[in-house]
Amino acid sequence: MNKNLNKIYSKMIRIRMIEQKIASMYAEQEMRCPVHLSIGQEAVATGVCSQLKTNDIVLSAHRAHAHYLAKGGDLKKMLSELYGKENGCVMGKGGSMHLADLSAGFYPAVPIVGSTIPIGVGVAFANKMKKNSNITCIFLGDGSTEEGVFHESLDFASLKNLNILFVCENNFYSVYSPMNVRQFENRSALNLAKSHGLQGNRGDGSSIIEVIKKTKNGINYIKKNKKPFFLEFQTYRFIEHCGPNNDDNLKYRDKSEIEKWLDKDPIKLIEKYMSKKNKKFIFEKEKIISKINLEIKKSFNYAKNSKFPSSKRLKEHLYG
Amino acid sequence: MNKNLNKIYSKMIRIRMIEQKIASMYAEQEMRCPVHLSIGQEAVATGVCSQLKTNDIVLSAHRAHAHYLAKGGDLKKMLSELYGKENGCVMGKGGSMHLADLSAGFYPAVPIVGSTIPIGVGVAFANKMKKNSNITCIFLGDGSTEEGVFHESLDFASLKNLNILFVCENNFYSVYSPMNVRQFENRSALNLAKSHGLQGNRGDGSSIIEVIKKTKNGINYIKKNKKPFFLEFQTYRFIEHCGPNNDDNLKYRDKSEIEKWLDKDPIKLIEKYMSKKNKKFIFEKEKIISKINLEIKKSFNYAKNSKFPSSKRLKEHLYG
Amino acid sequence: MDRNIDCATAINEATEQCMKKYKNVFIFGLGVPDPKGIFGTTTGLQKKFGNQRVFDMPLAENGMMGVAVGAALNGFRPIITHQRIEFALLSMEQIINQAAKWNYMTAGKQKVPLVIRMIVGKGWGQGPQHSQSLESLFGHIPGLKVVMPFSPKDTKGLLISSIEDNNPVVFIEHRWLHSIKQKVPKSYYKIKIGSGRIASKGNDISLISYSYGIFECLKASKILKEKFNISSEVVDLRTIRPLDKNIILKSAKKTKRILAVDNSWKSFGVSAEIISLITDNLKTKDIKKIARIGNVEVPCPSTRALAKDFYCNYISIVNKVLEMLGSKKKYLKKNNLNDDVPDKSFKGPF
Amino acid sequence: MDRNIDCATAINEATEQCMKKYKNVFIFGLGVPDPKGIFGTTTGLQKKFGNQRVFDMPLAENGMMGVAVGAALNGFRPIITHQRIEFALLSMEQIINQAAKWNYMTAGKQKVPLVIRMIVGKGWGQGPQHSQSLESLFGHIPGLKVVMPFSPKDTKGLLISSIEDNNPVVFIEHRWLHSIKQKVPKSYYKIKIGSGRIASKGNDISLISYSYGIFECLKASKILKEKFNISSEVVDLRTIRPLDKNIILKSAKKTKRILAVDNSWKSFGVSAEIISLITDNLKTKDIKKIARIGNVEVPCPSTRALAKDFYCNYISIVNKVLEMLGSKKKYLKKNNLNDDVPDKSFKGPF
Ligand SMILES: Cc1ncc(C[n+]2csc(CCOP(=O)(O)OP(=O)(O)O)c2C)c(N)n1
Ligand SMILES: Cc1ncc(C[n+]2csc(CCOP(=O)(O)OP(=O)(O)O)c2C)c(N)n1
Ligand SMILES: [Mg+2]
Ligand SMILES: [Mg+2]
Repeated sequence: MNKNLNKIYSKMIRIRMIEQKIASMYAEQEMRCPVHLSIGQEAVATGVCSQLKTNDIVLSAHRAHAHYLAKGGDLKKMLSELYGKENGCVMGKGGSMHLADLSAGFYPAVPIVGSTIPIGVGVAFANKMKKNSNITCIFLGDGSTEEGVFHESLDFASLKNLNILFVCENNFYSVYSPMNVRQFENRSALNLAKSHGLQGNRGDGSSIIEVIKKTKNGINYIKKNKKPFFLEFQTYRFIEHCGPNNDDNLKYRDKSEIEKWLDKDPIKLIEKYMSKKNKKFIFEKEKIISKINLEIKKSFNYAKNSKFPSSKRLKEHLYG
Repeated sequence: MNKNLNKIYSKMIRIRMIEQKIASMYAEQEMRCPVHLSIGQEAVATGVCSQLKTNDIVLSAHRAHAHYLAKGGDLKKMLSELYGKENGCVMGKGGSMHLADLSAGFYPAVPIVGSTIPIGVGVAFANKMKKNSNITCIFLGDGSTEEGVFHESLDFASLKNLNILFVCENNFYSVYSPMNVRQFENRSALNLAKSHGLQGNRGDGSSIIEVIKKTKNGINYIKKNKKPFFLEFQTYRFIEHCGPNNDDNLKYRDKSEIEKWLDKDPIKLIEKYMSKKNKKFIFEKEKIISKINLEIKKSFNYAKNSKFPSSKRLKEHLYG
Repeated sequence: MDRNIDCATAINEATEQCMKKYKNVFIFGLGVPDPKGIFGTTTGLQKKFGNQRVFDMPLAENGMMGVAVGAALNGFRPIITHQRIEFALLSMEQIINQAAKWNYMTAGKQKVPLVIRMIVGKGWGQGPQHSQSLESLFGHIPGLKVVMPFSPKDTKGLLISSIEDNNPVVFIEHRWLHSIKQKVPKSYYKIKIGSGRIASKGNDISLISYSYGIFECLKASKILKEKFNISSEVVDLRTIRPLDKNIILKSAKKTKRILAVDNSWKSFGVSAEIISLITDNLKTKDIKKIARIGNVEVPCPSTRALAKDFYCNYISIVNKVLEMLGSKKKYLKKNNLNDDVPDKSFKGPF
Repeated sequence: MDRNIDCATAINEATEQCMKKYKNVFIFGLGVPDPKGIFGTTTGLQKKFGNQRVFDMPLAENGMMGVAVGAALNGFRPIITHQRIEFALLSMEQIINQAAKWNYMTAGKQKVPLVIRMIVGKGWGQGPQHSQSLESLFGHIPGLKVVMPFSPKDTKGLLISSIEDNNPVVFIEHRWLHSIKQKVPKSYYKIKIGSGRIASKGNDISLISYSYGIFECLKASKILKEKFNISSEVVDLRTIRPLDKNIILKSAKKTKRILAVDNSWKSFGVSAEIISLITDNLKTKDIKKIARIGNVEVPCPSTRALAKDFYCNYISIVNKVLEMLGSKKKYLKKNNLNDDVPDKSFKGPF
């Protein structure tokens, strides 16, 4: 368990460190694409993906970094993509909002909110027709549950009994818009999912332990019943919606709310937990971090030193 | 009560008789537009609209005849519209699928399934901004609850606490498609509405008494709480989806199912009820029917003798 | 072996042959397995291939389009149907942002082999929301292919090519062509997407069109010949994107007079693209006359009293040609109230 | 009184003035009242007019478009905003089938006074799904008006006209114009929808464009003059539907050489319509040269290494003009990696 947790921890802190590095390097103006960072939301991505196999497919949306990395997406290719380089996971054609690593089971993300939801359902439907029992895991934000296509997708998943794990990351905001200007009081994505015939559960997305447990149960349910399952995790993004900065100066979020969530920082929580469990954790952590630091440094170097795609690439890939 | 019921009955039987006349006249090939007849579903339209005032707005979809008539839409203008005449309620430009009578509070119907739902919500939203307490009543089919826009509309109605009565006429079919190829088992429009924050109720759409009672309660709820309400009535169309004929030869509906619903014919039910209550009903019925027959005859004559719009109308009304 | 079959049957046959050949083809849409089988185009398929590969769908055009994209990414070749092109407007986001761009935005890592069948309605009072011909909306989008055949033979061959294609193909059928008959080979054959054909040869003027427009052009062409001794060449584009540049230019060079006949409103329509393609490639001094013609720029009214004058048809084509050739003559035939059906056997309502 | 203000401020001011004048105008959309206020175009409005008339909305573009239509039918003049035109693809059904046709299909009984603001993205790696310029999809539809101003002054006057219009107006803004400044009257004034303007006079060739295209045309025009001694006339259409036929034909007759500059892909684009409008009305022998230019026909890639060559810009316009005028010269400037921002102050990410 310790070893396993160490692994999980190092995945989480790795995502955090990568995102922080992106944030700090962004000012250089060499990563010239919109980035939606996942700082604060690492536990959901890490916990959920820790329960998935390579053959299981993950889909995400505009805020895809954590999901990509947690599913095993290649870091160098991701950074090269952010730098717009030929070595990028999609050759620079997509940027941060279109990450993909098919060999890791991570399907292309897209920045139109809600649009990967039915596509993920289609992927799962294809799996069912192929008679395999792989899971399709679709990450989605609280905002996307407002789109009609969310409802259409859940309906079809229920109708066809598909092996889908829907994971709603409820971070309470859609860009700067809080819940109360978009959703009636007490609206619950989980309740909506239930009315679409899905079973589901909700939990604290800051606690990796809880995320793992509830994901495990969800996946067991799917395997046993051959039906979709819906998870809703509460979580919080620590920096601005899009971009590398803290924007709390804009005051669209209550100070007390922000502090509450910073106290529940998923990294802090797991570190506390592990320190209690394992006296040597503080030393192991050092090692983990310096290893990751090295990897990050190398990967940034790789990305920065990679070539831009040459002009001839512009017209390639229009048709398949 | 007797007098009131007589009135309700005559409205219902009038709709039935008009629809039957349309069906029989359709073979002449002078009403050249698709018609979606309401035969079998008259109780819902009549019962619901009997509880609405002229200032209350009704919206419908492709199967709009009964709603138009029940809300007080002009028969002559309706028939002229079906015949494509200048005197039609929208000058022949819309046909059966675009009936409208603004003076009766009946907004234009449209044949894209689901599309009047958000429009109705917008009408209600405008009423709220105008600070009047009129009701907006939106009729919709079971099929339309599958459209994403249905969900978006209910969400917004809840968010803004609008005075809307949603009336779902569940006739179990979308064209020829039964429930089980489109909706998972036990899917319930009412439950969906509830998860969108609405209160609601369901009932037997064959019983005008039940429709009236439940509509009354729904409207009281809306007025008291200033919130939307959702009604689901089970009902059945007796003839084909679109067109004047019986198509039971196609066998897409079980004979036993059809017979069950024919037994529950809303006209038969109310006639039985009234005969029991009122010994003289049989004579009154005669009178009612012959009066309606006369009106229908006159109205068809009017429509048939009306002129077609002249060519210059083609280019009119592009912009307002 | 050739038999006389109509377009609906040709579509049905192409689908069946592809489904036999490729286990990963499936077809779904509202009413696909119902007794009317999308105007006969899908009749019998469910019986042959089962309800896993031939099935109905919920009324959820946007979601189901996404499902088709997802299935295409994961090894299948879906065909999705819309009984009216207007219903597909609900799925524009998936079609334009996703399906059309997926191969490009993944730098070729994931293809989207997909056919989206859409039907253009006409006549019997279909009215403003059931009679649009919106091909130019799709034609504008790189990454899509847009096919609009006229004849049964082309319809079959092009549908097979569309199903075999590795890209999203918008396959647009015209309701009034479903019942048109022609000798069609029974065999499995393909017609190249992006290739037009000369539907009828001529010298004085080129009538360039597609889909149902060809029906009207051929009728006009005959009248021009017989009544006015004008020899017109009818070019059937068959595909809207990519356009067959060669065949257009060749005919334009030959006749030097071009009339582009739209199946929709001409503004921002296919006919505008045809004209521009010609002026992109030929010198203006080599073009004697160039024009386009389309439907009246209003929504299509329901009443046949107005709809009859809404459509561009063989009469308007003939008169436009006479005008272009500087003839003082006029073809005086009037549009008829009962021209709102494809043929006399049609008794409504759809 | 005229002040130097940018387009974003002009939009803000027009909205404010209309909301003051007409109690039935309201504005809503994702982020309308948020701290960034749709790139500054709505900043402060909620404070001035309250959250009943200025409000955010759920992520439900189709439903909210329907709500706007319904409110328009019932006495209001809604303005709905989309931060990217791509999001509006979710509401095509409401826009094309409903809003555009409602007045017609009710024979004039119900108008739909409605403004749909859409923003075209560009640069800083926006990529395939955040940078399309889809005006021609709306331009094709009778019943819609489509406005695409370039200058702050026009932007203000046209937005006021759009809000006062009794019809659905698609008002398309280009993200890179928001920060462009010009002297703009403080007063309430209107510019007629459907009227273009001459942005700069010239004799040798007409550059016809709209929206951000005018920025590139004016730059090209200056270079043509200064480096190549070519006098070009820049025609700013300002409105896409209806097009200002007179101004187009007048300029075309004068210069006899026309380059239509698209803001999107040229196939099935606005430039095709401009060309066809000209050939519809002028004899080919009166046109010496006619051509169009647009973006490369692929989705816009995210990386600036490729995006820089994706766009039609002043360099490609200059070279196209040289080619059209039969010049052997070339303008050799290369596209620059750092041209992916509207100006140096722009530091991402949107
Ligand atoms: C269809 C659509 N509408 C609007 C947007 C603009 N937008 C980009 S991200 C975003 C927020 C979505 O919120 P949520 O789903 O909760 O995800 P989060 O950003 O909180 O992770 C919005 C509205 C979009 N990309 N797509
Ligand atoms: C968006 C859309 N998709 C498909 C259709 C085709 N269509 C016309 S009526 C209809 C049935 C709708 O079923 P329901 O809402 O239950 O109404 P009913 O006909 O049963 O009264 C369908 C699918 C349509 N008109 N619009
Ligand atoms: Mg969120
Ligand atoms: Mg039904």
